[in-house]
Order: sequence, then C-alpha cells, then structure tokens
Amino acid sequence: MTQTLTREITLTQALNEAMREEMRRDERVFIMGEDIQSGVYGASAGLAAEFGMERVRDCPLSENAFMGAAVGAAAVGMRPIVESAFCFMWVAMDSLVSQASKMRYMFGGQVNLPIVYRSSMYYGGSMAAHHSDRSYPIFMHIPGFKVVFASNAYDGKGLMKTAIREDDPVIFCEDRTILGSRGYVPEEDYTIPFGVADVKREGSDVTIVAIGGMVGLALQAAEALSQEGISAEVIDPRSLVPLDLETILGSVSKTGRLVTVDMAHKTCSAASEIAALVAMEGFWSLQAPVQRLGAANVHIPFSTALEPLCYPTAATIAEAAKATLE
Amino acid sequence: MTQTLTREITLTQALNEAMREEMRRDERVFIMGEDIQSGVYGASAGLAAEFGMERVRDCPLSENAFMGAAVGAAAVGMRPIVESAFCFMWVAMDSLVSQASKMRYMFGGQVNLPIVYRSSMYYGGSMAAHHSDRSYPIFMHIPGFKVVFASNAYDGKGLMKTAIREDDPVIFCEDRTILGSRGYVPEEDYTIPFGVADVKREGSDVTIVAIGGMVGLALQAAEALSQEGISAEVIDPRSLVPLDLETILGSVSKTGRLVTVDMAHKTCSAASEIAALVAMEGFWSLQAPVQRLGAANVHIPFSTALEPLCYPTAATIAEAAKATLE
Amino acid sequence: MLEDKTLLMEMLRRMIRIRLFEERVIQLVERGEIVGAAHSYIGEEAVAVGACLALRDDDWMTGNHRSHGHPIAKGGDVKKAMAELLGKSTGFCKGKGGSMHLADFSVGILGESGILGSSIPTAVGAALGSVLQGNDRVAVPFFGDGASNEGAFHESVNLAAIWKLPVVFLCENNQYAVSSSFKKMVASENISDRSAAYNIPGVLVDGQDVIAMYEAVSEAVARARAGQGPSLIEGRTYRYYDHSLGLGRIVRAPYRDDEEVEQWKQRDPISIHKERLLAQGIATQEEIDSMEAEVLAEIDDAVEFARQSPYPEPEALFEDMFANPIPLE
Amino acid sequence: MLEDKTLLMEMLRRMIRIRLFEERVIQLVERGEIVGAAHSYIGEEAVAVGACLALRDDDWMTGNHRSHGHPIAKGGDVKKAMAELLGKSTGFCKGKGGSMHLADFSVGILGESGILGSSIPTAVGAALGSVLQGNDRVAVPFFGDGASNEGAFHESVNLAAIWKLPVVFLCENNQYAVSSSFKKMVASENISDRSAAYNIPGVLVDGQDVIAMYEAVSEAVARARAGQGPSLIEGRTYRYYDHSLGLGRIVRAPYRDDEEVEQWKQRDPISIHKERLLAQGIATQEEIDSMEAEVLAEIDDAVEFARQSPYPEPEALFEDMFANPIPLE
Ligand SMILES: Cc1ncc(C[n+]2csc(CCOP(=O)(O)OP(=O)(O)O)c2C)c(N)n1
Ligand SMILES: Cc1ncc(C[n+]2csc(CCOP(=O)(O)OP(=O)(O)O)c2C)c(N)n1
Ligand SMILES: [Mg+2]
Ligand SMILES: [Mg+2]
Repeated sequence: MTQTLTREITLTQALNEAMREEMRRDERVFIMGEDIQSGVYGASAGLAAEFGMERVRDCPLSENAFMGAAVGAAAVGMRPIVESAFCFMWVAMDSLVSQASKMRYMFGGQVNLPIVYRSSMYYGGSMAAHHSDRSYPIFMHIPGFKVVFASNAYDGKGLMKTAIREDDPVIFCEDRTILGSRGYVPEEDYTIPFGVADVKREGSDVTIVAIGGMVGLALQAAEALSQEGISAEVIDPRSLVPLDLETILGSVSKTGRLVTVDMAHKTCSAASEIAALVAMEGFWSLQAPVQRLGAANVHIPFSTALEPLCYPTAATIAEAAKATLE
Repeated sequence: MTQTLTREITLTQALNEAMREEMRRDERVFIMGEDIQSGVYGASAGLAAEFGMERVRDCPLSENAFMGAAVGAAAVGMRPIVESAFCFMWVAMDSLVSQASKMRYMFGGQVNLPIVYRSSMYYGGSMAAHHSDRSYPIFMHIPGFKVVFASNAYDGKGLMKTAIREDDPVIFCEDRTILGSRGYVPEEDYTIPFGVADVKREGSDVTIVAIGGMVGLALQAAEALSQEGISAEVIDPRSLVPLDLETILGSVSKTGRLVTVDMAHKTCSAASEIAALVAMEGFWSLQAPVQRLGAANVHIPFSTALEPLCYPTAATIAEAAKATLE
Repeated sequence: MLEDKTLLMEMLRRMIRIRLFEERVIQLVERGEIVGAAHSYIGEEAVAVGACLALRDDDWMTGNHRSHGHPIAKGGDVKKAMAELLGKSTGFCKGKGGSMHLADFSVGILGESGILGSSIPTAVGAALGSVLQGNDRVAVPFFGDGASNEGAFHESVNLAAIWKLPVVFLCENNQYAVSSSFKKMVASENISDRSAAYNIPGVLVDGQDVIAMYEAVSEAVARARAGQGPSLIEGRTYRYYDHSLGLGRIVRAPYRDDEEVEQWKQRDPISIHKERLLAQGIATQEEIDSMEAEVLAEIDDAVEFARQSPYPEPEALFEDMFANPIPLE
Repeated sequence: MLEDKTLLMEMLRRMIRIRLFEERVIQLVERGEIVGAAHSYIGEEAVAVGACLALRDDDWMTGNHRSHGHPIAKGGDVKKAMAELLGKSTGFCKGKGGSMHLADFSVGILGESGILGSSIPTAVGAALGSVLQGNDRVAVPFFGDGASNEGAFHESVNLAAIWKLPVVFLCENNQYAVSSSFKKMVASENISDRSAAYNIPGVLVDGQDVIAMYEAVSEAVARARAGQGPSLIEGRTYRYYDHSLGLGRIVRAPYRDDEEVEQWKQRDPISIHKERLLAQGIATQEEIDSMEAEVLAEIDDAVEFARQSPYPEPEALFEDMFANPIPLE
C-alpha cells in the first residue's frame, strides 16, 4: 500500500500505462505512428508485444494519409491514437484541419471523431528549426480540437485516459523536456477532466499561468520569489481548449497581477490569448500590466549558445512577476 | 488631371495594376497559380496575354509542390507571386512553414526569399467550412512571414507593390468581401511601407483597430456612434507583421478605450494579440476592459441563416465601443 | 452480358435522378434560391452510378466538390440533398454543409469534401476500419483528374496498397480541372497508369458506359473483399457545363471548344444506356417514360420539401462542433 | 570504360573525405562535442559522390536529414561543415542550422532539410529558375526510400515532368526508414518503378559503385540540360550505422540482422572503387595512402578550426530572420 502510494514513474511511463490500460479496456482503441513497433523507448514501448501489429501499426512516411486515415477509421467506429510530433504535422495539416477539425460540424453532427493526436515537442535539445515546433496555439485557433497539456506524470496519465475516452479529436501536447521527469502515479484507474485548471501552488501576490514544461519553471520561480517575500500562485490550465478561465480570473481577482508563460512563439500564443481574456474579463481586478512570456519570435537555432535564449526560464518568469509588483 | 485624381478602380483592379507594373519593371517577377492564364476575372486577368505563359504559369493541383517551388525559384534569384487562398494552403503548409518561413534563418541568412503569397479569403459567400478560411493569425504566429492586409484599392496597390519589391516572404491577405469595392487610385507609381498603420478616421473617445473588410464596418460603426455623440478613432494596421503598435498605443493613450476587430476565429487571433499587447504596453492608458471581436469559434456554416451570425458587424462593433464607455 | 433487369433499370433510374436533380439545381441557382458554389455532374452520371451499384449499402464512399452525383448514386435521399443545398435544417447536414459537403453516414456516404484530395485518406481509414473490425466493407473515394496530382492521392494509394486495404480508388477523369486539361497537367498518359507506382491493378474505363463502369468496379470490389487490396479505376468522362455554377471559380475563356463538347454529348451516358435497354428489349419506351415521370415527381417533391423546410435556428450556430460540448463564443 | 584519372581519383577522395568526416563525427558525438541529432552517411558515400561529380559547381542540390554526405560530395568546405556541427559562428549557417541544415549556396548547396520530402519542391523551383533565366543549371534533390512515400515527392515529380524541368530526382534507397524496411512500406518493387506514373526515365543503380552512379546521373543530367525533362534515379545502398547518432530516434530492436549488415559491408563503396583503381593500374597504393593522409589532415584541421571558432554572440539570435529586418522580441 505505501508502495503504491509512493510509486513514482516518468511522464513517458504514465502515458504508456494510460494507453495500455485503455487498449485493454476498449478493443476499438489502436495506435498508428512511425517506428512504434520496434521502439523500446518512448510511450508506445512494449505495446506492440502485448496488442500485436494490427493494433500497434507502423505507418509509412505519409503523415497526411495516416492522420487522415485516423479520421476515416474514427468515423466508422474505431478510436485511433496517432503518435507524431508538431514538426511532422505541417505535411498533414490538411487532414488535421479540413477533415479532423471540420468534419463533425460541416456534416451537422452526424459523426463523432474520437482521435488522440499525440503531438511531441522536441524543443530544447539542439534539434534546430525543423524539429523544435511547438505549434499548439494554431490548434487553439482552429475550432474543432481539444488541446491538452500535461505538466507531470500524474496529470499525464489522467489526461491521456480522458483523451482516449473522449469522443472528439484531441491534440495531446507532449513536452520532451519533462517526459523523463518522475512523479507519483497511483495504480488505480483515474481520469482528469478537461477544462479544470490545477493550482500547482497557492499564492496571493501574483498569478502565474503556465503549461507543460513551463509549470516546473514557474514553480522554481515561485520558490525563488518566496525567498524575497513574494507569494506567487501558479496555475496550470491542463487543457487550453476548453480553458478554465474561471480559475484564472479568480486568482487574478485575488492577486491583481498576471504573468502568462508559454513555450510557443509569443505572437498569437496561448499566453497572448490568456492575457487578452483577462484584459477583457478581469480588467477591473488587474492592478498592473499583464506580463506575457513566450519563445522569441525567431525559429529555433541549433547552437547551444543561442537556443537557450529563446525560451522563458525560472529567472525571467521571476523577473516578470516582480515587474507586475513595481 | 482631374480625371486622374478622380480615377476610381476596384481593389481587384488595383492589385492587377500593381502586379502588371511590377512585372514590367522587373522581369524576375512571375506568377504561379491555378487557372490564372484563362481567368478573365480576378487580379491576374490579362497578365498572361501581356507577359506570356512562362511568366504567368498555370500550375497543376499540387499546392505543396508549387508553393515550395516558389521558394526554390526565389532562392536562385526569381521573384515569384503565388496566387492562392488560405483554404488551399493547408495542403501546402510544409512548404510554407518548413521552407518559406524557416529557410533564411536556418541557413544563417545565406538567402533572401522574395515571394508574395496572395492569400484569398472567400468567407461571407456561403462557401461553407472548406472554402472560408481566414487563417492569417497562424502566419503571424509562425516567424518568418510579413503579413499584409489591404482594406481598400489605394492601400491594395501600394502594399502589393511593396510586397513584390520586398526581399522576404509576404502573406498578402485578400478579403473577397471588399475586392469589388472601388476607391481612388492615382496613376503614378507609389508604394505603402509595411509597419505603418493608417488612421482611417480620427476620434477621441474610443479606439477601434480593424483590418481588411472589417475596416469598412468599423467606419460605419464610427459613423453611427457619432450620431450618438461618441467619437471613435478607426485604425487600420495594414500590416500585422510588422505591427505598428506605436500608433495603436498613441490612440489608446488618447481614448483610454480599445476595440479590436478581426474576421478570423477569436481564439489566438490578431484581435487577441493586439488586445494582449495593449494590456501589456498600454495598460495605464486603459480606462475600460478591452473589447475583442472576431469570428465565432465554429467552422463556417453554409446556410445563409447561420453564416452571417459568425462575423462582426457594424452593429456589434458599435455595441462593443459603447460597452467600453459604460 | 449483364441481364439482371432490376439492376439495369436501377442504373437508368439513378442516372436520370442525378440528371433531373442537376437540371433543377441549375434553375435554382439562376433563381438565386441556391447560393454559394455548385458543381454540375451532368454528363458524368454513369461513373458514380456504375460504381455505386457495384457496392453494398453498407460500403463506404467519399467524394469531392462535384458533389451531387455521388450521394444520389449511393442511394442518398434527394429530399435531404435538396434541403441541404437550400441551407435548410432538414438537409443532410442541417444546412451547415451545403452543396460541397453532402453526407449521409446512414447509407455509407462519409461526405463530400471541397478540398481536393482531402477525402481520399478518409476513405482509406474507413477501409482500415473494416480490416480492424473484421468485416468486408469496401471504401470508394471519388476524385478528379486534377486531384490525382495532390500528394494525398499518392500517400493514400501507397498506404492502402501496402496494407492491402479494401479500397477502390475511383478517378473521375472529366479531362479538365477548371480550365486545365489533364493532358497538360498529368504527366502520365492515363491516370490509371499511375497504379504501376503501387503494384495494384489500374483500369481505364469508358465512363459514359454505366455497364462498363459497373463491371470494372465490381471486379475491383471483389478483389478488395477477398483481401487482395486496392485498385485504381479511371472513368474517362466529360462534364457538359462549366466548372462551377453560380459562385466559385467561373472561367469564361475558351479552354475547350464547342466541337469537343458536342462530340462528347453525342456519347451521353443516359442515352447510351436507354438505347441499349430498348435495343436489347430489356425495357420498353413506356417503362422508361413512366420511370422518368416518377423521378421527375421525386425531384419536384424534393424541391417542395426543401422550400417548405425551415432554416436552422440561430442557436444551431454553436451546435455540432463537439460530441462532448464545451462553452463556445 | 571511364578512364579520366583525375575524375576517378576525385571520386575516391570525396568518398574518403565523407567517410573520415563521419567517423570523426561519431567520436565527437560520443564525446558530447556534437549535440542534437546526427545521421551517419557511412556506407552510402558512392551515391552522393557519383551524383555530385556528374554535376557542375553551379548546379543545384538539396538534401535531407542524412546531411553530411551531400554537401561534402558537392564540394562544400569541411571546415565550415564541422564548425556548423559544433554550433559555431564560423559554420555554414553561423551555427543556426546544425547537422540537419548544412547549406552553402555559393557552391549550389541549397540546403539540407530535416522534414522528409520538404526540400524536393525547393529543388524543382531552382530548376524552374534555370528555365526562366534561360540557363542550363540542373537541380538534384536527394531523398530517401521512406521520403518517397511523402506527397511532396509525387507532386514534385509530376510538376517537373509536365514542365520538363532540369531535375534529377535522386532517391537514396538504403532500404530502411529508421526501423521500417522499404519492402514493407513502398508498394512498388523498386522506387525507380515509380517513374512510370510520370512518364520519365527511372533507373535502378548499384549505389555501392561510384562509377555506376556517376554514369547514370551523367546521362540524366545530359537529358535535363538538353531540355528533355527530369529523371528518377534510385541508388540502392545501405547505412552501416543506426538511423541516428546521439539524440534523435534511436531504435534498438533488431529491425535488421547483423548478417545483412555484414553482407553489405562486404560491398563497401570505397573498397570497391579502391580495388578497381589498383586492379586497373590507375592508381598505386602509395597514391591512395597519401590521399588518405591528406584527407585525414583536412579533417583534423576542420575539427581544430571548429573547436577554435567562437560561438555566436547572443545578438545573433534575432539576426537573419528577414532580409529587411523588423523589430523582434
Ligand atoms: C487543394 C485545393 N486546391 C484548389 C482547389 C480549387 N478547385 C476546386 S475544384 C478544382 C478543379 C478540380 O478538378 P478535378 O479534380 O479534375 O475535378 P473536377 O472539377 O474536374 O470534377 C479546383 C482547382 C480546391 N478546392 N482544393
Ligand atoms: C515529415 C517527417 N516525418 C517523420 C520524420 C522523422 N524521421 C526522420 S528521418 C526518418 C526516416 C527517413 O527514412 P529515409 O527517407 O529512407 O531516409 P534515411 O534516414 O533512410 O536516409 C524519419 C521517419 C521527419 N523528419 N519528417
Ligand atoms: Mg476534372
Ligand atoms: Mg532509407
């Protein structure tokens, strides 16, 4: 029992467990992706061995076709999980936008599309411009997707289970910078609903909204700020669509100050959207300018001398929080 | 002379003139698109007759290939203009993002890519979900593009000439709802720089920022508001990347109130971005919550009973302006 | 030789149904009752009808922007089709889809797509569903000569071929994409030649002969059901009207000459089939006349139904986005 | 029979240059001096070298993620290449591109792309530039067997074929895409068979024989320069190492057996060419040894140069986005 209570696994293992358990639970669930059968690392590891090559399918390098095939399979009653990465979705955008996001509405609700698009982000590892995309804000802008973000192993397992059971297309963002970090995950079955933000740390002076890998940095920043007597509240929306604006507004009404943190490019980012929403709905609570942090508006450079300069850090988050208190 | 001064042509004709004059001026300029040789309507009309089939090229239905070929042609010294529409760019996103937007930076500035992507928006004409995309906010989010928006014939010609002479990839947004509207366009050669907003109407009570077809609606709203003694200032950024934030902030410092208007879906839109920037940079000037207007977060329905409900109107813009004054 | 009279007559009925439906659409577009883009299928009826009659009702089909022929051929309800074209709440898609997005999942119509090539992967996925579910339902994506130049075509055929999926790729080669001749735009002589790139059968069929289409597709369907994988069928056909009625991309310049159009009209798919039925004594002129009268009445009813039907209520705007709804504004 | 000694020796020199460069890269990855992904070209040298020596310096080339062989074969400076791999400001791309994005426009290297198929249209566009500018420069896109399943391949070959553009599509079929055998993923028997879909020549070549590659590509280049359009060449080859060194998608499961690897190593492109030169008395062992010594010194210099070079300054972060800069934050 204590054993269970203290069970710590990585986010990758948590995603693996979620898929494994859901595939056992529902035979309509299957996986498509590239080189997932032979993978011994990664969230799909071992699934082919248990569920076979039919349900864990290696696809040719034809993302537009297999991401679109997921739509067709879902339309006839299957529940596909597609393993890919944002950087490989550009070639598949038509299947994602014209079919996955539009089909249900366009056809008057005749069809449900239970699809999970597992979308990795490889940023932060010197992968350069072609392999560092974090384009989830695009999928917030396009109606029809639910956009989900796990910042730790516990949330990852619960959110993935919800995603697989959801009857709508889900963009499940996987932040490579935290896939290896361990956290407590119970053995019992549990799910985490979409649209319910999680207050990762309570505070009274400033509200920091962060997602994915940025949550850990925000918590470091909050810790540092506490040394200086500043009490920061850290909120993880966990899903960007739907967005739990209430929790954010509630926090801002308490603190009067907002910092939004994003690892995507600043312009038209999730951080911008949340900043705008608070400027609309929470204006009278705001006592200082909103601070929006995000990746620089440049493509991701390869050199280790440059890439780290692109993203928010615990230090820049703390600075921004202090700026709201000046 | 008076004749010239009063010369009124449509936005479509203005774009046609701009392309024609630039093709005469610079033989490196050429056009690629679908069915543009035989088109007798549209901005490319008559260009094949004057410049021949080599410089006005009909392309097969292979958008990813020809939008990517534009990158290769530009890389070796040509200056392509690509005629297309946002709805047909999903199939070409990889060439647009992985090549056009990233190549220059990724290769350390070795190459210039003078490409104009003419991007039509067919919304508002019962074209339904697949033919009504207005996805320019996506191209604001992705670094590497300049994003331009003409709201009338005069701006259209001047901005298009600048776009064709620019050494960077330009997303030139063409709003079908105003392509037919006439305006004064001089015969003399002129250009309009990117990053310089135009105050379409001066006012002192509320700032309305609008683009493309929304500018005309904002002006109607301003007219209606003036009947009620409300003085609205209407600003047309004309380019979203680069954005003339100074002019917007200057106006807000005068009015203390902001309405942003967009025909794209609200979430992560240009309207959101401008609202966020003002909440950051212009916070102390703001005397009321920002009002953000945009298209509903649904795909565009076909029925004439539904589609008009999607977009901002002069009436909803006026209401929003009044809301900032309550 | 095909002798099943019920089948032969049903071929004629469905072709006439499409023809009369489309003729009415032209009137309604001219009268402004149908707005937006509408692409006429007149001249190409034998392709969709021959193909769809080779299918079972529970087989799957996807289509493109030239979107009225496929669903009618597959057995879709013309009332709901016409109501959809008029943007009424009683339409296939409650008025949200319109001409280019007719769909009726209840009879296997997985929907028409306005974006070229976009619905081909969808059909491949439906066929994958058959394999995973252990049934033998076949999927048929309809697409044009122009769309065969989209990357989605290539990726989809290869995917279906390596997985031996039950798909019949059906290219409607009406020889033009808007104003562009396939002879200029498609590098291979025939589109069916492209099957060589995927090691699957490729068949060029006279798209004006509904029986030829029926037989070619039947063979491909049999292969598919038997688990022998996909085929590529090219129906060589012709559209009588301009690319698009009403809105959309109207091209006036003479990209094809009247002579060519006239020659093709000489090979009208409905006349060919009618004359054959008469010549072979399978049907009498009276039977055919009364059939036409019946179908005409159907179409009248459909228009009446569509006109009488209500438009969607404003609340409908935010409905149908998600199976599990979320707040939208 | 090819007798031009300078050429034959240059073939050997460039293959050795790639081999020694790549061997050094492996060390530097293991030592952590090279970070990110690096894909080894060892075993495939004859493909890029045979192809690039059939080109002029002013011809164009694009490549993929397996990105060190092509630029070196095309005559790129190994100093700048190594500096780029180390993320230094003296690299081809000032350290912004890294291993997967080597480019040197001054010698026609339009860049390596990490996204599969992505740089094929770029090459087609460069060839379009030749036509529009009235010169006879040819463009060669290098891509793998896996990438031949991307839609970009299909669209690009068709576009080049209908416009008769001077392109030589060069597929490096090393028989695997990460862990996926092309026999399972490519529906046609050979990738060169796909030329049938575009009515262009398709040639399967022994990718371990640099002379065979040189001759096949030379013929295709001659066609292209003569305005007769593109060709598709498949160089059948093999990669000795795992898909990716260091970071990237390492797959340990035995997707190919050691026996197969060993058999292919028996047909090492450098040994084959060396032995031929010796056997035919074109080169002596001494000449070859001193050549190897020279190239080894080059690589040592390159590593030294890269190590001594400065990293980019922080200001460089916002540079190079636009030719006409705008304020960025
Ligand atoms: C990806 C994409 N590009 C362009 C268009 C515009 N468009 C609509 S129909 C059409 C021609 C299609 O030709 P074809 O595939 O032969 O079908 P047909 O109209 O001849 O039946 C074009 C270019 C589109 N809908 N989608
Ligand atoms: C569009 C896209 N999908 C997936 C990947 C991930 N990926 C990188 S290399 C590779 C295998 C490529 O195989 P192949 O084209 O045969 O080239 P090779 O590595 O064998 O030289 C994959 C799947 C990618 N870079 N781009
Ligand atoms: Mg056609
Ligand atoms: Mg390979």
